Amino acid sequence: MATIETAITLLIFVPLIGAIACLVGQRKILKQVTIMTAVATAVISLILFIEIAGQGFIDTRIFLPDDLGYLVEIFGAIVALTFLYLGWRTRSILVIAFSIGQLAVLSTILLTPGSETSFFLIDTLALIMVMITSIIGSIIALYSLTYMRNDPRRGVFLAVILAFLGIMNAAAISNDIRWFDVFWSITTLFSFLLIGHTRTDDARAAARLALIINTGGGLALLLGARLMMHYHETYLFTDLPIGNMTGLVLLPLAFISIGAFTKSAQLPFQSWLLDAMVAPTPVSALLHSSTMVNLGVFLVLRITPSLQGETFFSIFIALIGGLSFLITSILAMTQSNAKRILAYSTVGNLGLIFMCAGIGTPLALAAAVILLLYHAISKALLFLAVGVVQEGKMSEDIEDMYSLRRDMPLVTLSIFIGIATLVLPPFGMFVSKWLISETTTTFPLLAFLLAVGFASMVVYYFKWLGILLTSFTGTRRPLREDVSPQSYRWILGALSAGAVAISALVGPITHYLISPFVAMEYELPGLTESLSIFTVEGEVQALLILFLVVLAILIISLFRRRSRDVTVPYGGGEEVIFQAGGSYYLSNELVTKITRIGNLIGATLIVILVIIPLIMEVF
Amino acid sequence: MASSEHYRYGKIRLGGESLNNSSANESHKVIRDIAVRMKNRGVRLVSITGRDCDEGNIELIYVFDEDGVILDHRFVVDVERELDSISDIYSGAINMERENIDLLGMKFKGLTPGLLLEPEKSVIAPLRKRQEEV
Amino acid sequence: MGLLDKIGTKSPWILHFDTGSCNGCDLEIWALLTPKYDVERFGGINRANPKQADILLITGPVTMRCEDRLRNLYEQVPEPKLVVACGNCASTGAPFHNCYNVCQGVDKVIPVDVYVPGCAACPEALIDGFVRALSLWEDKARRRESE
Amino acid sequence: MSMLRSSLRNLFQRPVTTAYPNVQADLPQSNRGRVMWEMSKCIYCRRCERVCPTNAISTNKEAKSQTIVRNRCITCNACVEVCPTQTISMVADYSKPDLAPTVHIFSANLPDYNFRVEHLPRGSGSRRPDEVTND
Amino acid sequence: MKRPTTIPIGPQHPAFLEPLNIGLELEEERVVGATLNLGYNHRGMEYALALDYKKTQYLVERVCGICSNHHSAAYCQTMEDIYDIEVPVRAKVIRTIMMECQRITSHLLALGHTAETMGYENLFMQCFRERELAMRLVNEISGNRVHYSINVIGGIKRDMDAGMERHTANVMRELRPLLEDLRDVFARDNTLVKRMKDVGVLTNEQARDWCTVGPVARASGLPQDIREDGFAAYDMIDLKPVVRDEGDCYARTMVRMDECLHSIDLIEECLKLLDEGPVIMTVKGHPTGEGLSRVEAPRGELLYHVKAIGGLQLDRIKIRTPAFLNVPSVQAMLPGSRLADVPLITVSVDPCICCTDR
Amino acid sequence: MILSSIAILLLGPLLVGISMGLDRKITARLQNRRGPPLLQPFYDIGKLLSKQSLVLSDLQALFASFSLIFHIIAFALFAFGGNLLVIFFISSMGAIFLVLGAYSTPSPYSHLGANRELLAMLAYEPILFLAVIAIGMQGSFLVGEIVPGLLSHIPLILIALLPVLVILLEKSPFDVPTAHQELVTGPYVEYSGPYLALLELGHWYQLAFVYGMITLFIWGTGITSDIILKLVLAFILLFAAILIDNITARLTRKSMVAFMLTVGIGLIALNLLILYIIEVI
Ligand code: SF4
Ligand code: SF4
Ligand code: SF4
Ligand code: SF4
Ligand code: SF4
Ligand code: SF4
Ligand code: SF4
Ligand code: SF4
Repeated sequence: MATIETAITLLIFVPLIGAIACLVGQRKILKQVTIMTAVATAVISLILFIEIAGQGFIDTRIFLPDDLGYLVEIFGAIVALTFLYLGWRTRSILVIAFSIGQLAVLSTILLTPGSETSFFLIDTLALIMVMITSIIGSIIALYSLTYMRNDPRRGVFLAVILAFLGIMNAAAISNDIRWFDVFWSITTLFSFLLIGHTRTDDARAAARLALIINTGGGLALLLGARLMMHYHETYLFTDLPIGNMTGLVLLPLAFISIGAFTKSAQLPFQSWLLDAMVAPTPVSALLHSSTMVNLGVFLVLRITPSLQGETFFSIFIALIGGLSFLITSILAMTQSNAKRILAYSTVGNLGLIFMCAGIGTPLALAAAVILLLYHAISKALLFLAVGVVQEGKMSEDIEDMYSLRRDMPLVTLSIFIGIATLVLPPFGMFVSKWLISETTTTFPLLAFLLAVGFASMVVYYFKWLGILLTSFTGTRRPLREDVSPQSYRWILGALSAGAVAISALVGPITHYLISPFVAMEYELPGLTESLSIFTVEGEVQALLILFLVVLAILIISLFRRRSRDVTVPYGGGEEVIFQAGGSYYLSNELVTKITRIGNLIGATLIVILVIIPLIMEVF
Repeated sequence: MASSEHYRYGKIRLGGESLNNSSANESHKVIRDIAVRMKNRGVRLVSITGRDCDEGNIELIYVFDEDGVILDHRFVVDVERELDSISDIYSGAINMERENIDLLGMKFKGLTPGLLLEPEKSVIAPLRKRQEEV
Repeated sequence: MGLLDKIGTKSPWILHFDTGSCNGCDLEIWALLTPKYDVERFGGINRANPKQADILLITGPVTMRCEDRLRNLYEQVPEPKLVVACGNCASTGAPFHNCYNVCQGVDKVIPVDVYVPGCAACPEALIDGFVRALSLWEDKARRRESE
Repeated sequence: MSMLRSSLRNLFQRPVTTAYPNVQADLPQSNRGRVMWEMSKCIYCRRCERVCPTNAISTNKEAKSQTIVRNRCITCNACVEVCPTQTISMVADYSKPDLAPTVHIFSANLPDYNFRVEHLPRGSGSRRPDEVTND
Repeated sequence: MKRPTTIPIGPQHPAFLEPLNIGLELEEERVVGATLNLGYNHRGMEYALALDYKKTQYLVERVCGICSNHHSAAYCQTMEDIYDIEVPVRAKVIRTIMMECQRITSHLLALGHTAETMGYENLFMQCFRERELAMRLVNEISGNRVHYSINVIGGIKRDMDAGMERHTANVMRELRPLLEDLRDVFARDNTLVKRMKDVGVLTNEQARDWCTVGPVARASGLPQDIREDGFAAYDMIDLKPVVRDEGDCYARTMVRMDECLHSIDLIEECLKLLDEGPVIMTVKGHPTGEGLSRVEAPRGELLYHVKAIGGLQLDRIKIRTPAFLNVPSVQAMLPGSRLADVPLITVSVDPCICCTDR
Repeated sequence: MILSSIAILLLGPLLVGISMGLDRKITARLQNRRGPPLLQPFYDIGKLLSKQSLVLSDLQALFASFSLIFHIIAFALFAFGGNLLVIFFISSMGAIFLVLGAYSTPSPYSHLGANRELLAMLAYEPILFLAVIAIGMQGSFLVGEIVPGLLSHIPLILIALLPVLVILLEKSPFDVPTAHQELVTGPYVEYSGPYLALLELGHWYQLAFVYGMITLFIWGTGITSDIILKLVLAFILLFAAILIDNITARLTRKSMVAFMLTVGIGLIALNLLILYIIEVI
């Protein structure tokens, strides 16, 4: 027990200390500090994992002293005041309004303290979040060390990144919504700082938008917290009643969900995340794809058990998620900027998780957690790879990546692995895709959203991959030396290896990590059976392998016996000077139109989400 | 102006304005005016025929068709001279002029050779009468 | 492999390229694709793609501009490949023997296997040429093996 | 929808496809297919040689022969018309493909309408027939 | 950032019978730039044909195998103009019959080809199946399927006998319902109409500007049919030019379809005009003078301009073919169209490169 | 056991090959021609295997093999009663590798073809996916456990599968990716000889899966009647596809996607709605 507590404390404070060191320390020590902090955080999280695994993945609770509650509220107030200041600085009435609202709600929360002792909860979901933050986050921190090497304000940047890791870890284990809210708000602040880091006009505007939407979300979350106290008389997620709620008691959950939607940039709040792509790539990788935005889905996953049995309400959460997935998948096809494509796909994947949470069956929940985990690592990999391309080619546009295979083989391989793990069977994401699809039989309307969404996903990923793999040189010429810095190669290599490894381990991971979480919520055992792939009947596996071996021999012999001769591309007899452009299918006007329609439906759904409890109450 | 006669089967009297006098090389200047006038009248451009008439001169025959009536304008010009193109007046004229560039080695302003002949392989100006053939 | 080569003769895919003909023979080649003559009886389809063609039906005396293009296409065809010069102008350039811009026959540019006479070569002659060319297939394949 | 009707009608109809080469080619009697010489009539006036637009014919008075490159003849019928002695006639047939351009040599030493078959060397298509016979 | 895709279409391409090249620039499968490259089929015939005016009457058919007969007819007309002779009526009528037969074969080819570019393989096959009837007929009349070699200076060299006249009438009777069926399909088939309507519009203004002729011009509302001038036997029969004014691929296709049917009318009329009489008159001496003559080939006005200077060799023979004017007009139609429509638009002007390039 | 398994794995493409031969024969007859022999598709494959290997890039060859392997796995899983969803996803990977292979060459035709192939996938995958979901809703996703009754419950879905078949068989009006007269053969342009054979075989296995899915809709009482009914149903759909091919022109990519995503999905939605209403009543 003690090990776990120590590890957790360290996971929160080591990054924070590292951050302070970065801020106050000399420029020279930046590198050492960052590396040490990052490695330490990663190692501690591994120790934590081993410890918990050793204990058989049972939940751990770390109780906190009661008076800390007030401290947290005050801390929250300070953050809200900061927002107020920032609202004034950025001339944003909305931010000012939201932060004043936050202050008001905070004060009422102060007046109605919770009855029980609050505690940190480390269940497998929290563990997964902590692992993602600590390991992927650390890797990204190391990456930023190289990426930001020429930035004069590198110290601040690294400090914020490191501090963010600590805060994220803290948020992941918070069981008390008041605590959770404070960490949540801090991540909003950090995100504002990091998006605006480059201080260009675009960056400022994007940071301001992010601030507006996220402070609004923060307000919704606080409102939810206050109402939770009002209706359920608790601030603890674990104390929420499980299932069979109806009427106004759902209202706090509605507000909490809205908060989650803003953080995870679901429709109609997605614009901040897309604009945030102007931030340096590590920021996109860390905050806007693999960790911070996960807070939203994490929050909803925390409250889903309470929604059991109340399909009419939770289905709207699923619908918002499904809609976000569909619309962003379609829009991602129309983009040529790689980071924007990834941003859209992030929103879409988070949407899928929301959808699962909304469906709320055990299978769906398992799918959601699998998705959370695998998406984080693959997306981080993709973002980092794009960052390297951006450095090498001075462009993030996929059309500038023709034949990247020749110029940057390793990066191309990383992107290939990233996409493969996101889409191809038998990798991890595929399993969740499969489970999600199966769960939609309970609510076929969602299957329609998925059908088009999945197909679009295939289109935009493989269109891009195809461009990377185009060969200009014929086949015999050696690939060029990869020019990217050594550190990038290590990082991309490690992440790729990690992505493949955990994909291969999808079975055990599901069994040990995800089933317990789902089982805890549902007290259902036999989930693992349906998850073992390819074991429809025992022989199939053997047979397949046999067949593949025969085939492989056949193909190899085919390749061997005849030397392959290289020819020229077909051009009707003319010599081909290859120049291809991408395909984006929809005009800009249509993109705007679809976005607008999506936003409209999303907003309507959200309004309905709030109204439903009221209506239920009336009838 | 050009003399003309109605087209009855197979019988067209050619012999429009033939400006092959001493000021021949200047005469082609009017072609743009003629083309504009024709275009405004809705007259169709039928053909621009070139014919080598020895001594480095080319006879250019602009053939128009006004409601079935053939109008022809003839100019005798020096091969070496760069001529005005009427391809901005009749878009269809561009290939007719380029054809003359290729086959007779003429020059038109703003037009390039290579419509029909393959550079570096084909005979240059094949329709020009060569000394030994005359 | 012998079996596969034998099978090959049952599936000759066509590439038709006009290198400056008068269209007469091209039309007759198209007539081969259509109900009356239907070369698909022999498994022949107009693939129109050198990469996937086995038998090249070339028409025309090869104009200067087509010369390199013809060579380009020929080189894209995987072995074993058969070339049929369809019509008089493709075999000897005859109808255009006084023309200044032609190479006078396909065999000046690429090796030709079968020469189909006629101006225009009538569909029956083209079918004969086609079948004749197929009879050379196994020979060609064997020669390739031994190389 | 009339395409649907005609397609279905086709399905139950006999295909119009000929069975050629398993059956005889179905050529009209009037077909201009191949020029043939009845050499016993020839007076070697060379009119046919001169009139031929593609130089397919070469007349050899000494050898008493008429040589025709099948792959040059465009079956225009001009030689048939110009021949003063009706030596030449057109038959409703067509020249057969071969592995090289085909040359037929009619000679007074052979029975009428009979000919010797020779081939132009490949790649020599543009050469005139008289050059060939000299080989 | 959106870069254009460049793609060379042709010279060898399944959609085209002949070698022409269009350098396309595409954005999103939409054409933003199209350069038409010709010259793949330039043999130099104007030079070769001027060498011997007698041999030319046969060789001139090799300018184009689709409208070979129109070429030899136009050439012979020009020469007759220079000789200043009038050919016998029967020769004129038979020339007209052959020209109209060839128009049917040519238009059916164009129609089939149009269907083929839209992937309508069955319709392509049907067009060619019906075309075989006409091909058989011309083979029976002239002795060759493609190059009839029937026109000579002074008339025609192969007469039709009574049996052949009856046979021709029969074939026409057989052909008419078949073509009417085809017309039905072209006019009404949903997918076809959807593909052709409002695609590749050539406005009346553009049609004039690009000097287009024949069906292309007539589909754009230019009532221009050289047959109205009454060469050959056209002044003796009731000609009704087909004119439409949409200017799109549909209009061009329908003009050809209707002309096919009209050709049957004309042939039937001609058959009635066939009186006994000579079909050829002899000409004496080498020609001297300048002649210009036009015929309406399937693709439009075909113009021959000959300058003869006495002797076998001609001073200049100028062949202004219809495709030479029509083909470049695709440059006006392609920009803004979809890639899928490029073959359709190109084929809808009935490109004939062998006569464009000569 | 292993022998019989291999036999089943070979039987699938064998039947598909014969169906392709039948397709060409019927098409020819609809066009009033004689057409090729029934075994023509096998001759084609044999011929392709015997040709020289010409490639533009090594990846091309690799991806062709991947495509085949994924299609085989998909069909194998199907033949042994696997999970339809998994089979669907794996089968779509086969199609993806075809696209990647096409993209890996510096050829504009190939690239445009690949773009269009992706778009075709965008058009037909949702239908297939929804069909799989709808089948799953009737009981089980496991092929081995699917019970009779699909045809009476979800007949409209069978109809929605018809345009999918049309796309997969590369028939007009939806032969957009391979559009012969536009893109020569689209994504296949740069493939020749043995590699084309690999892709073609992969395509057969893909079709085997789709035909297999179609046969799930009907069940006979005994094994013989079962097989006969299944073959008849597959043939009816094939014949419908051929007929459609022969009475339509090719439409554009936009109309293909629009049609599939409205009419195709609409049919499925309608069917599910009816089922739902019946259930509620
Ligand atoms: S013989 Fe010459 S003109 Fe005729 S099809 Fe062959 S190549 Fe073309
Ligand atoms: S579909 Fe292709 S192969 Fe078949 S006839 Fe048309 S162009 Fe030729
Ligand atoms: S052989 Fe004759 S018909 Fe054939 S393409 Fe050549 S010139 Fe034309
Ligand atoms: S053509 Fe006249 S001159 Fe010459 S050989 Fe014959 S008969 Fe004598
Ligand atoms: S009349 Fe005829 S054969 Fe005699 S020289 Fe003149 S062209 Fe030659
Ligand atoms: S038919 Fe014509 S081409 Fe043939 S040999 Fe006689 S004159 Fe020459
Ligand atoms: S024209 Fe007649 S007679 Fe004179 S050489 Fe020729 S075949 Fe003999
Ligand atoms: S335009 Fe060309 S193809 Fe058409 S009829 Fe005239 S010569 Fe023949």
